Amino acid sequence: MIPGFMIMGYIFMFTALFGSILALIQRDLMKSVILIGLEGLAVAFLYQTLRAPDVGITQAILGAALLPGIFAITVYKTRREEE
Amino acid sequence: MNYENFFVPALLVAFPLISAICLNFIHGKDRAVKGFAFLSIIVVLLLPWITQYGVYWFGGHPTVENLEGTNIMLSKLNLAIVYNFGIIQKIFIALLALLASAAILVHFTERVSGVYTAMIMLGIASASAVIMADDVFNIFVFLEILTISQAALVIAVGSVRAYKTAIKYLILGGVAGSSILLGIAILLGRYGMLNVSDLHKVITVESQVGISHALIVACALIFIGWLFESGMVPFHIIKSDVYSKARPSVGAFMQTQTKFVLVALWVIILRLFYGISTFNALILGVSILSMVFGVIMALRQTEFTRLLAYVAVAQAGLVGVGLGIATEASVSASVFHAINDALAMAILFLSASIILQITKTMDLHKMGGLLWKSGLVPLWSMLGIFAVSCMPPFNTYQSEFRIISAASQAGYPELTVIIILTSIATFVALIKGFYSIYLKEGQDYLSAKEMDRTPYSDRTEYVMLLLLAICLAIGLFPQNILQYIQQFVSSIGVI
Amino acid sequence: MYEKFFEKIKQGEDIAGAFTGDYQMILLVSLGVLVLFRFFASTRFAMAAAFIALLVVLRALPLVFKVSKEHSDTFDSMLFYFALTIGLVIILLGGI
Amino acid sequence: MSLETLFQPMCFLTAAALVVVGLYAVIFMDNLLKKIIGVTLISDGVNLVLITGGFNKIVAIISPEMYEQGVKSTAFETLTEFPEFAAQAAFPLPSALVLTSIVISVSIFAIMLALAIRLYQHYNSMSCSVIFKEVDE
Repeated sequence: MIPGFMIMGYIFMFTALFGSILALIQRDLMKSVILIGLEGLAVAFLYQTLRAPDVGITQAILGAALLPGIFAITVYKTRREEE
Repeated sequence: MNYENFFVPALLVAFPLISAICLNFIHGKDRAVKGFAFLSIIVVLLLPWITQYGVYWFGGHPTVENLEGTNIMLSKLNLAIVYNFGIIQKIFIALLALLASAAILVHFTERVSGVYTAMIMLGIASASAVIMADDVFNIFVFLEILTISQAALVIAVGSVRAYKTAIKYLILGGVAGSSILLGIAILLGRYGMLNVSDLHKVITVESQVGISHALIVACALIFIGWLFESGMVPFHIIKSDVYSKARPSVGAFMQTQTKFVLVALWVIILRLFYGISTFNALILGVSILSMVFGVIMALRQTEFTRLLAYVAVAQAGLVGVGLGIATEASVSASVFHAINDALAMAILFLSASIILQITKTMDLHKMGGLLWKSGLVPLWSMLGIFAVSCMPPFNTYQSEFRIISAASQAGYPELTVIIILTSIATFVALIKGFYSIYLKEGQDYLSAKEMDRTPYSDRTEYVMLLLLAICLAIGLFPQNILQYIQQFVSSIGVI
Repeated sequence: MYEKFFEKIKQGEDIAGAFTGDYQMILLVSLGVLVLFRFFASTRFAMAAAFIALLVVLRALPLVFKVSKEHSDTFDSMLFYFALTIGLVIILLGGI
Repeated sequence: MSLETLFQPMCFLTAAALVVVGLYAVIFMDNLLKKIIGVTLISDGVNLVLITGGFNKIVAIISPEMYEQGVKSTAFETLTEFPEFAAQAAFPLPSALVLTSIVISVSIFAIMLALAIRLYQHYNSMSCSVIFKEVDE
């Protein structure tokens, strides 16, 4: 019987990978910033399933909230569409 | 309080970090910044000389003995971060502090920027941590901080070209830093430890059976990080760009950092990966390429700081040649050359700083005729050119002569030809720059009569004189430093 | 070859530096081939190979302008050489 | 091979894929923001490699059987629940390393993005082919 946290882990891996690929193929930069936040969050939960909860919390704050925030400010200050 | 054990090596890293944080906070209050900067310069200059030699264990955890009933391979295991502080480290850190204080003092005039001084302090702290640390992850952390501080010093210039250089440097630095971290992750996953001495013992035991593929991949990844930090061949363009876009006095400081980090990081990767057969040949090839390309590009430049930057890159390549030959004589000669050449290049960068103050430009086509306008500076910079291109009474002659003789003894007679031609080409490039700045005639600003009133900083000239005196002293009595370097090289134990 | 240099003189470029750089390139290529073949093959073969390399280089003169064209500050070329190096280093060290 | 034993290799594969995608973005994407996103992906992937290496005692400082013996030796007799805990616990060193490296990388990205805004204000474009075009000023 496969433990539940491993199923969650597979889902998070899938989310991280496809979030990153989708973020790179977006033309709209705001969408790609949101997808980067999704990827950071998925990696944070993946840290949690890999028995490193402290790193998970830090990654959730820095990688999933602060970093997309700075990216969003950058997109807001520059242009939104990729030329 | 126990004063005997107060000046530990960790203070050499901790003090500049603390002072950088304080300077950041008091940015804007000019007099406070000035006083604090002056104080921290004095302390930073003094600290290497009063720190005790020896090994420093963070947290007071020295080593643990073999645990009963477990299968730990080592008889002794370091538990925390370890710093080594010997005579070579003392020389390196003292020179770094000297050039950093020169970089601060040259711009110590009306308004002193707190953040700018803080970044130079950060540079001292990170470079001295890389020089002393015996722990792979600590080195990664401080290499990243070094990248940030160098980029910040480039940003401080404030032009769009500087921003472009800085963002290129940061992106490449981020990728190269990640490459180092991936190499560390592979080492950690395979051996479960981070201390270089412990890893050295384990890898020595393991390599009697055979070199594993994981070790080779880790070597390749950390080697790429070494290439970036030392400005070897694919990164010589961005490294010279960074030197030339920063202020010339900061350029003098940054090339010193690069040369010392090159040597320190090389010692660590050699201790880890000496078993791989093509490792030394790879370092030798990369160094020859960066030496030759650096000097060729120096010949083609029309901007004086860029010319000096490419010469600095080429001299770093010369240091790498000695390290790649990897005999005891060649390695000690090239560690000696790293020290000498950092001093000699600093003279030229500081003269560029004076020229920038006078003419406000660095383009060689727009300069000329400064010979009788700038006091005795042409004489000092001519002596500096002699020092960089390895002329006899100076210190670089001693070290380059030793590199050449070590190369021919080690069975690379072809290398000697390339090294000699490189130093000739360096001389040609620098004389070309000297001619364009001081001797060429017919520029508009000479007739405008503004030149007579343009002041330049006396302090820079004094620092140049001090550096020249050190160069001459080392050149006349090379054995005084070389004996310590030979002890250091034989203490590495794998050459 | 003389004409190529003459064109560059007309464009106002510095020629003394270019000559020195060219000698450097010739020496680098021929001596580099010499060292490589001396270590991986016999000495006699190495001398022949170095001679051939010298001839090839002399036909392709002037090399300096090509080299300095590759050393541009554009980000693309930097990243290209970076990617090239990652591959080459792993191959040369004998992994994979 | 069940999904359970494949979990750790799959994590390694995800990390490798993140690094490869990031490298692709850094080398081939034209937009400056996408290049920076590529650097974040690379650093995420490398951190994931470190954490995954610490999971499940793949870190081989001690062989597992000898570890069990050591844990069951007389030194740990009083700690009754300790062997069970030690058999499940992750290696703690990578967590400490990753914390540091996350903080450093976020600070680097903040500087990069600030520079990107400045460059956009000057060139009015985020495209690398416009910004890094070689022009003699």
